[in-house]
Amino acid sequence: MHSVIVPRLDPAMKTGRIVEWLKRENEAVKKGEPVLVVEGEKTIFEVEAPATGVLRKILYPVGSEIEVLTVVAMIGEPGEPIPPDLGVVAPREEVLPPPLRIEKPVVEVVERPLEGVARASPLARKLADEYGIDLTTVKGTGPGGRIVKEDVLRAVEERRAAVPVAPLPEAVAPALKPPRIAKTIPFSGTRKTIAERVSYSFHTVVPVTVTMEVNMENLLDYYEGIKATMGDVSLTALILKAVAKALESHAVFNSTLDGNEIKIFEDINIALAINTPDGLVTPVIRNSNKKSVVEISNAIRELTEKAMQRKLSLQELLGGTFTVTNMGPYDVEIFAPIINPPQSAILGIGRIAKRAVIINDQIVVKPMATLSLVFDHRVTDGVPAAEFLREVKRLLEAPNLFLSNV
Amino acid sequence: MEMWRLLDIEYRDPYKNMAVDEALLIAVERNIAPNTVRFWRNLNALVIGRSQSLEEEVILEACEKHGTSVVRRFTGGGAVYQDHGNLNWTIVSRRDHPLAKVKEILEVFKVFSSPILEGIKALGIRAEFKPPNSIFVDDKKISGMAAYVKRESVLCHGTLLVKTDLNILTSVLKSVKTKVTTLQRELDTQISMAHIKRAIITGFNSMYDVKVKRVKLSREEIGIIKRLYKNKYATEEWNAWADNHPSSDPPKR
Amino acid sequence: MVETTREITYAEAIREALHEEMMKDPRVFLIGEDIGAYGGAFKITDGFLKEFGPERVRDTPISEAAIVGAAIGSALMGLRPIAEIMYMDFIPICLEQLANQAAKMRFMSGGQLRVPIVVRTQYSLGRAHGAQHSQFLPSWFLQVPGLKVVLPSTPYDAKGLLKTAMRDSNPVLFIECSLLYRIKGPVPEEDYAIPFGQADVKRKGDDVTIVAISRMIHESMAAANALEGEGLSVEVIDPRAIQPLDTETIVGSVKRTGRLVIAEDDSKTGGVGAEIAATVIEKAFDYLDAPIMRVAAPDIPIPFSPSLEREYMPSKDKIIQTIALLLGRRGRLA
Amino acid sequence: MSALKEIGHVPPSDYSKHGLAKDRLILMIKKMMQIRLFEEKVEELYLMKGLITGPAHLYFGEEAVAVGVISALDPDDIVISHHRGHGHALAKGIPMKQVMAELFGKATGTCKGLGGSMHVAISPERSSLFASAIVGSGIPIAVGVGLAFKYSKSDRVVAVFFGDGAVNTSSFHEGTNMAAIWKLPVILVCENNRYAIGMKVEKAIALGSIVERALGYNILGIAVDGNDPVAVYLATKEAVERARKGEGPTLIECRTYRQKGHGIYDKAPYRPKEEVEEWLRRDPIANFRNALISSGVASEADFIEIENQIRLELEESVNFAQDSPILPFDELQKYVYA
Repeated sequence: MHSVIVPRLDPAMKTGRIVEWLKRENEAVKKGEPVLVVEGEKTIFEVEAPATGVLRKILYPVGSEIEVLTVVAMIGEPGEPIPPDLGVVAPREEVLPPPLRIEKPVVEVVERPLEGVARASPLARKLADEYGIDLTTVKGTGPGGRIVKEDVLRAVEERRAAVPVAPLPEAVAPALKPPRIAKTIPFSGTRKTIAERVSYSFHTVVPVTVTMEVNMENLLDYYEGIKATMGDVSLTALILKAVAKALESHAVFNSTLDGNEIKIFEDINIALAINTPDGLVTPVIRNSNKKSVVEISNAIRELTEKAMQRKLSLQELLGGTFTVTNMGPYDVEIFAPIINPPQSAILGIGRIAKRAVIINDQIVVKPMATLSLVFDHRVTDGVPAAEFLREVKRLLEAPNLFLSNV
Repeated sequence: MEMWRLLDIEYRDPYKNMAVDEALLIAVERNIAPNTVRFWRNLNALVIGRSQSLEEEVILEACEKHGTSVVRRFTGGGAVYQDHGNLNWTIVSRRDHPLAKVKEILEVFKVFSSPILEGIKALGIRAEFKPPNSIFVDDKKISGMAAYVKRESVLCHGTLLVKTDLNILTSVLKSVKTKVTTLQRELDTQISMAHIKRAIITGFNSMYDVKVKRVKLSREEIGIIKRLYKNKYATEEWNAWADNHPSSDPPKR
Repeated sequence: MVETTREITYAEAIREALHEEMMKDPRVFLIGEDIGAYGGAFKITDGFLKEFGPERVRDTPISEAAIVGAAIGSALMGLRPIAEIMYMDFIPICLEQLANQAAKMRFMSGGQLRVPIVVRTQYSLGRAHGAQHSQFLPSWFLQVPGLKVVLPSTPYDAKGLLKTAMRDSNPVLFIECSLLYRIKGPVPEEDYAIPFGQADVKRKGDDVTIVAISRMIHESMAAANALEGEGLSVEVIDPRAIQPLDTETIVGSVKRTGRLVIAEDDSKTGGVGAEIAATVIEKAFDYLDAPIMRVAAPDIPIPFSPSLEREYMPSKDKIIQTIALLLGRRGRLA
Repeated sequence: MSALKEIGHVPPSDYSKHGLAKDRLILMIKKMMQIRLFEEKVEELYLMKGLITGPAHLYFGEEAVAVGVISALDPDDIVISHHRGHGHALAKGIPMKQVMAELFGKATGTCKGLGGSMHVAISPERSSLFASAIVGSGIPIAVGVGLAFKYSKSDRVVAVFFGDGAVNTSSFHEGTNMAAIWKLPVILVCENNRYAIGMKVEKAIALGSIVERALGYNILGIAVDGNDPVAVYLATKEAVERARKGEGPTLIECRTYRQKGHGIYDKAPYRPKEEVEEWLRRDPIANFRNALISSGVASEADFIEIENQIRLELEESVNFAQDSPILPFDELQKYVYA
């Protein structure tokens, strides 16, 4: 067995850095053939094999600083045992394998088999992507059955409309009347151009999400308080009340886009998303802003029961002007719910959890929740949305502001 | 009188320029090329040492801004900025040549830079070799060099600041360790590259008693250059390997 | 767009543009075959000789190469020549001067030279002129950077674009369509110019975009009107110049409609439409709701027989069929 | 007026008779030597140093034509050159540095490195208007220049250079005819160097000589010893006078010889050795130098002095060209349109 050592090429040289192994372990080497490259004082030089044989062992990986005259590798016969008394041995992986050479990517055209994969226009694919629609489930009505824009949008609407409905009793049919319109804003001028700009096709909702953190401490205190005095009211009811109040001063979120007009509803009918075995339903609590927390709370309880028993009437399902969905019970923090057409916005409430927050430079732990408002960008913009959320936040953080009369 | 080859070959592509240098060393090592002197320039490049880390040495944003390409050379040492105002010189010799028979390897710098030093002096500048591997004018560096020693041959290449844009130089390098100057500055007159080359070549005659003759690259050499360029110098992973895989082999040629 | 009700023909619009600039700018002169004594093959310059004299209305022998060459030379010396090549079919005879000389002079002189010439020519497709007097060859010049290529489709555009051409400092190939010479349209009395590289949306629409070149604008408008009855709203865009080409307007429109049809009088293979289609795919792929379709002439020389020629020509009906195909509504459209 | 005439070698004794003063003659030989040494340097840079690439058509042996013609023009008279244009450029006074830098493709060249050898003579500020690399195409353009002069009642003239190959192009026929019918101040200078690449002139034209083409356009044709700068000068002078008087174009056939190949790499094996030797004996520069010495205008010493000056200028031009920058690629777009 012969050892390969790093020679001293000049008196000044104390150490050398291994920059490259020219041979791999068990690769044959000839006497005098360069085995490794070492960077010394200012110079780089190759260290030659002292004998012919195979490189049995590499003792130091690339990058190691080696004192001159140190043994860095062993050369011997194939399979010749390596003396155990060798110093620190770098694990093989550190030496091998060599870095992969980066090659120019070869462009290869892959013929997409038509069966299984839907034939769709580029636009349809893009939309399906955005709405999370599985194109294989969509029926194409374009030439040769190609899936086009309309097909995807139809699929989106169908998914929204899928709610279980109890048969409509003849009697209530006439009583069923749509929410009254307070005023209508012509959907034109800048409003319309904004709409056209922000939407690929201004016949579809352009959902935009804004979120805001709320400190629920005061609300929870208040909640405990009224529970003690008037029994079981739901926290959701409190939140719903706050939202209804906020909607009074931010009416544009209580609206619908109808052709070339944005209709602002006078009634504030908040729909509450309730999860049932058959999926999500959104029964409506009419005039939520005019109802007391207790009334709202009772309404919620009643609607929830009906929903679970599939007893909701069409009347209870229609006429919503704004939707609130509370995913807190499912431990969801932040989420972007889908707007419930023809409404223009939906508010998602996340789980109330203790989080470290900074209040006047102090890190304190508070029960926090995140509000997510998803609104139709064709109808309004981010700033009004933020203002609306801030109002909801203000009310929730100071419940006495809106809960004076319970 | 002994004849060496003079190569006055430079490419716009700095990676190709570097490939040529290593190819010369390989060719001389294989004894298929004579001892060679080469002059060349890079348009706008930052040349870093064999095992230097881009992160540590280079301000990449500045490089982007100035369109500076970063090239890893196969010899050691520090990073140098090069534009058309910097003349690179390369000397490759068999080790059995009397000039290359040095007791200590570091002497190659002194020996191989002596013609350059002579040339600079001939232009009327008081310059001196400063161990281990620089030429200085007073306290300012004007030329730095690095070397690669093979079994049969040795290569020494260096820079010579003629009229380099020192602003870019300082902006792309994280640290400029020594004060630098340029021939332009010292002479304070316009000076053509051709003129400087002539001066250095005269230096060869006087110092080595060697004549240089313009000879083209051989077909084998061009083959080596192409291979090195494609497989090594033009590859992302060679130029960035010290950052990518600090403790693994650099790519093989 | 137009603040007058005065209506004149396409030919009169061109004549007016030439006349007004010649009155205004003494450097402007006309050079070409039969533009003087004969009054122009299409009578556009009728009477100019009497009014401006032989120096400014220069009748030439049949020497297309020398006509364009002479125009170039005089332009280099600061004049502003308007050269007329009677039929676009004759352009190949002076192609050397146009493509090798005029278009490249500025570049290969390192910006020392400018070549302010206008080469007016026209194509006579649809007039039973046969294979050598009917060709429309605009796409050739998409491969000649340094040249500007303009093709007006209305009297208003013809006058406004020709004014710009005559004031431009670069060689401009101004391609007229002889079938359009007689069509009338509103043209303001006062001086105006239409900048190059600004497409004109001739008709707004939401469902399909048609980009039409020269004569095909009129076929496309007719098709759009017919389709309106079918409840389809079609947008019609006239690029007006193909070099420089206003891709922004075209791409913007396709992004709204998701569908593009290109209508052109030249042969389909390698035609102007091919270039426009490629550009749209590059810039608006994700907005395409259907393949891009071209309504163009077939890849055969132009037949003489009038009825064969009519079949050869792209038309309103072919556009309608194509759009029907595009929407998978074969047969259900007019 | 359709006519043909011939101007042969002019004996030195007649120089003064033709009003050729010493300094003008010195200037002429200087220009000729400048062109010769320049072309020698270019050849070296191409073949030995490989520093320049791309086609280069050298002017060896034709120096008397460029210099003879241009010294008969006023500085503001226009010259139109072609692909073999180094000589025209230098004769018209474009600085050697710029010409050399253009061959190197540098931003400091006449065309910023966008033209190259075949367009190096483009420098409008020195009335060297254009150089076409398409044989014959300069002629119609010259017609346009003449037309512009007539149009603006200017008495300037334009001289367009072209080779014996060009007289068979449509550009020549269309252009010459147009210049003739409109009597434009155009001087058609045919540099008959006997070869269109490899095509011998006798094989390329049906007439006995190129000058006879003049008859067909009813213009004056002058055949002249193209290796004698004074002969060429006299012919051009006459053509210029006619042009300024509004008598229209003149076709001057300068009978000269391309001492080297068509392009720099062409060894021209297709030419009979005797022919080459014969013409080398008639080398325009050697002969003109002797003429000037014999007529006591200049001495050997003067020529050595002149040559040294030129060699210095050459050295500087090469250094200048080598050190000059190349135009950044992303700037090219701005040279496409005005």
